[in-house]
Amino acid sequence: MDDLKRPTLDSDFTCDMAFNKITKWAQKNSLWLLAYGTGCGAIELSPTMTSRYDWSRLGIRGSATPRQADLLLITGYLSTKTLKRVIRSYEQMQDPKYVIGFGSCTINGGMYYDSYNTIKQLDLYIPVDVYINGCMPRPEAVLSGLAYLKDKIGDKKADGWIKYKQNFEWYRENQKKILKSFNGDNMPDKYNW
Amino acid sequence: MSWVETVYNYSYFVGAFGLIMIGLYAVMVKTNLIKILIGINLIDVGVNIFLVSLGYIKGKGAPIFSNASVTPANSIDPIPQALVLTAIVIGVAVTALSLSVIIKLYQHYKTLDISKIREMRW
Amino acid sequence: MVDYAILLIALPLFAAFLIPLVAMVNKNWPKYIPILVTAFNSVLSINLLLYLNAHNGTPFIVKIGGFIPPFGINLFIGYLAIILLMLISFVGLMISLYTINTVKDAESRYYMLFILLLMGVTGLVITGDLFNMFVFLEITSISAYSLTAYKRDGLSLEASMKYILIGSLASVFVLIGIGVIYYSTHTLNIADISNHINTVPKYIKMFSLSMLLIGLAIEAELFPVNGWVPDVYQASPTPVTTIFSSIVVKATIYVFFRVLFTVFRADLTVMNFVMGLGVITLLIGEISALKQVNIKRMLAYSSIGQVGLIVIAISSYSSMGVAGGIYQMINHAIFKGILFLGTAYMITSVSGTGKISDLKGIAQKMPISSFIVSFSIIALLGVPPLTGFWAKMMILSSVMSSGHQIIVALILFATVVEAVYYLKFIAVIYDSSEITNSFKSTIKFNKIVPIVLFALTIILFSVVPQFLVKFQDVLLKAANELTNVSSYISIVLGS
Amino acid sequence: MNVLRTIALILSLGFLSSILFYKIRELRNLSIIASLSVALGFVIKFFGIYTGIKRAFSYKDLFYFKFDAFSNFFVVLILGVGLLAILASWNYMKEKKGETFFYVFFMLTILGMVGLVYSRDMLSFFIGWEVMTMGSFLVILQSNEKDRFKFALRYFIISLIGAYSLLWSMFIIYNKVHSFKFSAFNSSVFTKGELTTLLITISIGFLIKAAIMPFHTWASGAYSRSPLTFTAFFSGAMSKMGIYGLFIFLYGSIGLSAIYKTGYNEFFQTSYFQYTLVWLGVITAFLGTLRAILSEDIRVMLAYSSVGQLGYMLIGIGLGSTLGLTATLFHVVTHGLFKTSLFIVVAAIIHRTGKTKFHELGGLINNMPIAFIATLISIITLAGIPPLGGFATKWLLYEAMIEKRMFFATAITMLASIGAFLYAYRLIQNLFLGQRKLEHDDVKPAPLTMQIAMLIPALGMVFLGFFPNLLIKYTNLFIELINIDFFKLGVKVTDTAFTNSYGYWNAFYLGSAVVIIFIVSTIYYNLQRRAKIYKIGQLDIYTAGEYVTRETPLNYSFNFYGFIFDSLKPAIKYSVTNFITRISKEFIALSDFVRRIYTGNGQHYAIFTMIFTIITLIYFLS
Amino acid sequence: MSTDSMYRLLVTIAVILGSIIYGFFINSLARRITARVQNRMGPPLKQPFIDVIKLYSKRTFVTHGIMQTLGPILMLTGIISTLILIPYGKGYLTLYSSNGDLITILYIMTFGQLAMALAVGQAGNPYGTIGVARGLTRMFGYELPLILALISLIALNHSADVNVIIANQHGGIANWNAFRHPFVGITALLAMLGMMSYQPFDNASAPAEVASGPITEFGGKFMAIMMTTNAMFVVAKLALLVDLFFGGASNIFILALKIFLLYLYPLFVGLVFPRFAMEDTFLFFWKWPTLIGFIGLAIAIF
Repeated sequence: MDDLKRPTLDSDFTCDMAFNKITKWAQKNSLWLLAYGTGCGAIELSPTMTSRYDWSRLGIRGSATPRQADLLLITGYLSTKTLKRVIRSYEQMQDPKYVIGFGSCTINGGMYYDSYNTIKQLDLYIPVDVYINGCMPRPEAVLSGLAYLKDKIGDKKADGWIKYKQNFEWYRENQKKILKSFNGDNMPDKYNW
Repeated sequence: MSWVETVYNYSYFVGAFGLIMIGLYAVMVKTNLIKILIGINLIDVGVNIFLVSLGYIKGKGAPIFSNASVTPANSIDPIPQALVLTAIVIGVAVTALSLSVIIKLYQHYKTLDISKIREMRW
Repeated sequence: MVDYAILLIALPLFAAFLIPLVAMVNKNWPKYIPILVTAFNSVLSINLLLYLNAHNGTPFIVKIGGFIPPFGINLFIGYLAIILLMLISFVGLMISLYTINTVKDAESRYYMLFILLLMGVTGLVITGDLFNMFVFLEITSISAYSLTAYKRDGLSLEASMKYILIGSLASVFVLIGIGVIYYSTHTLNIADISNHINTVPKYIKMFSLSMLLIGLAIEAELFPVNGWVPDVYQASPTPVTTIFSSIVVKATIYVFFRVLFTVFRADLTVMNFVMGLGVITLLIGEISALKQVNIKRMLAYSSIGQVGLIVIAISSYSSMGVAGGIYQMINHAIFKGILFLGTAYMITSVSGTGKISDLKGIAQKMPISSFIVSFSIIALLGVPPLTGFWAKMMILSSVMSSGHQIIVALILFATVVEAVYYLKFIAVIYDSSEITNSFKSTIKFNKIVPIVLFALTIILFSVVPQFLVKFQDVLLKAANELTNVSSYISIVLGS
Repeated sequence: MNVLRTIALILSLGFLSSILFYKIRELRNLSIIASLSVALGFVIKFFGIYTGIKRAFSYKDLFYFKFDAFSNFFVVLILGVGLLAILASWNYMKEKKGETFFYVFFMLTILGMVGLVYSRDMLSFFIGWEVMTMGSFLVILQSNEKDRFKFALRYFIISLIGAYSLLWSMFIIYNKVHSFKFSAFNSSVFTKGELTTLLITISIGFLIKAAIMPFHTWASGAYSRSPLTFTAFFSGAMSKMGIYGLFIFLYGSIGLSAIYKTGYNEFFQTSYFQYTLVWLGVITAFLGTLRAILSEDIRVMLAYSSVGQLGYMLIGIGLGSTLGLTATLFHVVTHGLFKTSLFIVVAAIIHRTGKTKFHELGGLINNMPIAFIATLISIITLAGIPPLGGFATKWLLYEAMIEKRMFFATAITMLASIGAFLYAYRLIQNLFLGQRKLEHDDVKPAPLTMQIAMLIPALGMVFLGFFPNLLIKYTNLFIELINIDFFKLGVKVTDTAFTNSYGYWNAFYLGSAVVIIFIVSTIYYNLQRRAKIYKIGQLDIYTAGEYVTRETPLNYSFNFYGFIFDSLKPAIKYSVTNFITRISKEFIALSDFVRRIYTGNGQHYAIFTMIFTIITLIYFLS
Repeated sequence: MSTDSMYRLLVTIAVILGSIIYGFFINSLARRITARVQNRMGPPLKQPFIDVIKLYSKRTFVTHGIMQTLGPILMLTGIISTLILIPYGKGYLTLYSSNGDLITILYIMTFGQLAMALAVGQAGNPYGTIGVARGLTRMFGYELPLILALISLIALNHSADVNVIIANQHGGIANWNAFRHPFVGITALLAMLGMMSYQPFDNASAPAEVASGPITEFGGKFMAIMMTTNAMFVVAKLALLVDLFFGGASNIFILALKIFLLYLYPLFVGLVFPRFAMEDTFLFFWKWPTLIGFIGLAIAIF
């Protein structure tokens, strides 16, 4: 845990201010989230997108494929089996990408702290930008989490994707520890591409 | 009365065609090969009689010129008789040949029934 | 004068009866006598051709025994007779070459009958006397009966029996016909008969015509009466079948039309009847050949079809049509020669039972003969540059000009049917899967040489256009001889 | 020097060299290519020039040959496509069994066709026709496909029927006019009934060769079972002989006037005969395209697409107006180009991979880039998309049909051309794009000669797309020889703009506009500099998080347009081919019945003779 | 370059940019309307612009090969060349429509679609290919009624030139083509449903079935180009339909209004109908619309 390097401002990130301001504004207001309900919290997403809470007001829209998505929601506990799919989808997403973890299960395993097949601490395997607590947060909580993420993007703090790229070996090693048959399921060692 | 007269005049022709008809009946109906062969011979004989009777003129003798009394005027036409000679020879040859074939057929097919001997058909 | 023409008949006769003596001296000498005889005949006929050209193409007659024509037997030799003579002797030479070691235990009797058959056919072609024609017909038939039965196995005996049964009926009809004609015109010389034929009362003339027509139709393999043809062709040894289909049929068709045109001065009603017969023979022959399994039987049916075509051509009664018919006769003789000899050679080498399926993929082992066989098939179908096409063009244009458009359509339809089963045959030969039964490749030169020579004649006829055009007016002269009755009479009775 | 004689000499030299040098492959191929290209150069040099050279050649007033723009148009097509096909088959046939025969029979077919096209009398026309059919039949026979005999036989029999219906019509003419010369024909001598039978038999003969709908059953078998480089020639040039024949017999020697004079009552001044031709063409175009969309084997699909394209040409001829004929000629050239290049591409693929089905191939774009480019240009022309030449034919054809007020036919033809776009896309998608199979990784690109043979037509198509008016110059040369005086040329061609009463279209302008816009959009595309472009592997695709390997089947290519098949299933089962197979079965049964007459019993034969005697006696004595 | 052609070029560029903006505007309006129908607020009007800028600002772009990069560019080319052939009003607004008649427009539309299809093919994603196959089958379906409608228009106006067709519709609403020839109008409207690839017939890019269909593999910059071209294509198609059936427009604003009103029609149909299965889509277009089309054509001819 200790040799985790602080995310330094990678060269991609520095760009001339004027243009940066507009892209920041655009990235903030149009978040396309990968329609991939990993855990029990996915049920909360439907009320947030339908008429009462309607996240499309905030410019958020679901997207079918990781290629078009910016945001990956880990809703609730994450079993090791789903971790394989999550890693693949996360690595297939294009670069300024963010991850939100729902509920306590992503923080410390939650009520499944001692179960053999769930991930105790999500942060070891993929970088998480925002945590939303609540054993499955209500739509209001989800919206507030999303708003918080938008502010983080606004002032350039949501840099999980840079941390992942710079400490890639570390993450990969953790993943290999938990996923015994890594190459057995022919998961590529290097970054997905 | 006239047709009786014609029959009398051409009695030989009627006889010859009668023989031919009988021969044809045998060939058409009988299934036994030997009987068919006999039918063919009957037809041959009928034709030969018809040929000979062609040259016959009523009341004239055979054209043998050795004795003086015979002149070409009062003798019948000898040429059909010459034709009949060859026809008879041919008839004999064909009958002999077909008999030998029939014997061989019998040895091979063990039957003389013509409707049984049809290995090659369609 | 050209009295040596009688040698054409005399020498084969003499050689035929010499063979038993020669056999006593040395057992395997008789094999070479047919070759000598046919070679002599072809030289003689070429000589006659030169003589004829020297006399600018007018036919001549040969008086036998010095009797002036209406009384004695005379031979009538013109372009048509010479074409048929050369055909007989050339194809006869090829077949006798082929038979040297085909019929294994061939006693001398086989060669004697072989020469008798050839002599009978030669006589048929050149005789000018009606009864003499009957005698030659009988000689051919009797030697044909015995040659068919030569193999002495079940099939050949059965075929020979059927042939004898129908053949004797045929001779009966011919004999009655000749008798009635003699009774009404008191003469047997063809030219003399046709001179007096108008005096004969209509019923008797018609009766004798129908009698002769039926008798000769049996010999000329026209439809209702050619039941014996497929069996005889299938069962008799191959050289004999080739003689039947290439030579004997041509001579009998010639006799059939000589009797109709010259003796009875046939008018249009007779010709239409004969054309109808020809069309039916063509259709039945081609259609029933479609489903045959045995090669020789298939070729037999195809020969019946071709006979039908020749009969249609000649009975179209225009000079182009008759010339086309004669040209088709020559073509058909050559093509059937190749086909029969070629396929027999293949079957013997595969020692198969004569089924088409036995020859599957034979082209890989016997490329030359299978190439020549397929070349002759393509020529037979009438693919343009080759001879079959020109003959068919002549026939079709004459039949069309005589107004029978439907018959032209039927002929074309029959050719398509012919193309179907012949190309299926080629497909079997060139099948790429390897041969099923055992194959011993015995290159026998005496088998390949005749086929190659036949193939060369096809190429000769098709590729050399000058030769074709000069050849065309020879054909037209021959056609004229057949149809022009008055010139026939003037030549025979005039001198 | 007589132009015709020299061309005949050159070509027969080529033919002889294909026989004599059969042992040395290079020498033989080079000599054939040399003879074809020299002959082609000759024809192009004297294309329109009529002065100063002896052009006619006749032999024994039986065969007449003439050298003029009318036949040169098609000879250039034949020799050009033939040259490309032989160039492509240099490698394609290299180690195949029966290679020597292939070249001999190929040259035989070319000789037959050139003779056929230059002939001015029916006899030599028919001889050329038969030699062509026989040559192509032998080529199919010697290819080493599995079941080639069945299809070669079906092809030969049906084209034989066509040839004989031609022969029959020739005799009808010969009977009345007593000469085989084309020019000797005048339609006044014939009765109305005869003229109708004449028209029917002639059009049957040529429609069979052009594989139009009711007679197309041989097309898919013959095209797919013969060696593919020969099929390029087969469908590129040989099927046009049917169209050429219709030109000569309907508009050349017999002349359009004949159809008019027969007093057919017209419907909007087009006679019923022309209506049947047009509607035959439309149905063939539509059903041919439909069959192409639903077929699974590449060669069969291309075969049915040729059948469809020939339908378009027939429509042009059926219209009879000058614009219609120009459209047909234009389509003859464009179809010759793109079909040759497509067949050579498919030949290259089969040569390299050995597979002929769509679902066995995929992702060959990296292995065969040039083949991909050639296919791309060909399918754009096939579908008639504007920047390239294909659109010119479509536009001319529709204008011609609208000008003749055949609106229903135009609608269905347009639908057929959209269908062409469907199977064109499937061709390029299933062969070049999508996932590449494991065993195709080391597939080498197409051999050099084949690549050249693909690219030349591709360049031709692009050139035609921008400057179609050059080809119009040659088609006008062609049409003025047919001297249809009462139909003015429908379309006014000013440099590259086509305008007529109904519409207009400017080829060069549109092409240049597309190019400019292309440049602009590339600039727009490169606006954003800072992103890093990753070129990722084939397997890195969205598969809902699953890890896939090379073995997992990821190509959607089997039953590509399954939807159309399911929805049209009730209508599809009535196809002409099983109708024809049923007829042939009945015929075989008939032959089985007929041969039963020979019962094998001697007595029956004797009874037959007796019946025959009775019949003859009744006939003669009555 | 004479001044006249310079003006025409400037106007063309203006129209192209205008069509992008107006396309996005209509798109966002549509999303708001669908939202309001579903009793929710819906995204802000400027959402499409935000999306495009965000897509453009992506850091990494993933491509499977030359064809995938070339595809969007060619698609842009195809759409723009369709755009310039359609008249948007009088004078310079007719852009370059003097160089291609109705048949040319009909055929050049497929150029863009072919380019996109090739790019999807190169991407190698089975979902993409299935989407393209469905799109092409649907196109094969709706082309028949569309062609029948266009051909009957050509028959009625004796010319395939769009400007001439517009000219023939001057005067009141009564002699707009949609109302003067009702059958032709109905066929065109039914065929339009297929063209717009909206709800009842959006089975090409059905989100649940084939994971957004053809554009599955397209992210970042390619997605941006896809959206702009989509917007332009919607405007172009609607403009063409307005010109042909609803009397064209003298000035640009009336055209914009007519386009928007016409755009509402498939939108509302989309909101009401669920998605058709593929076979039903294909047969739907070949049953009733074709029948009415044939009747319209028959009336047009006789």
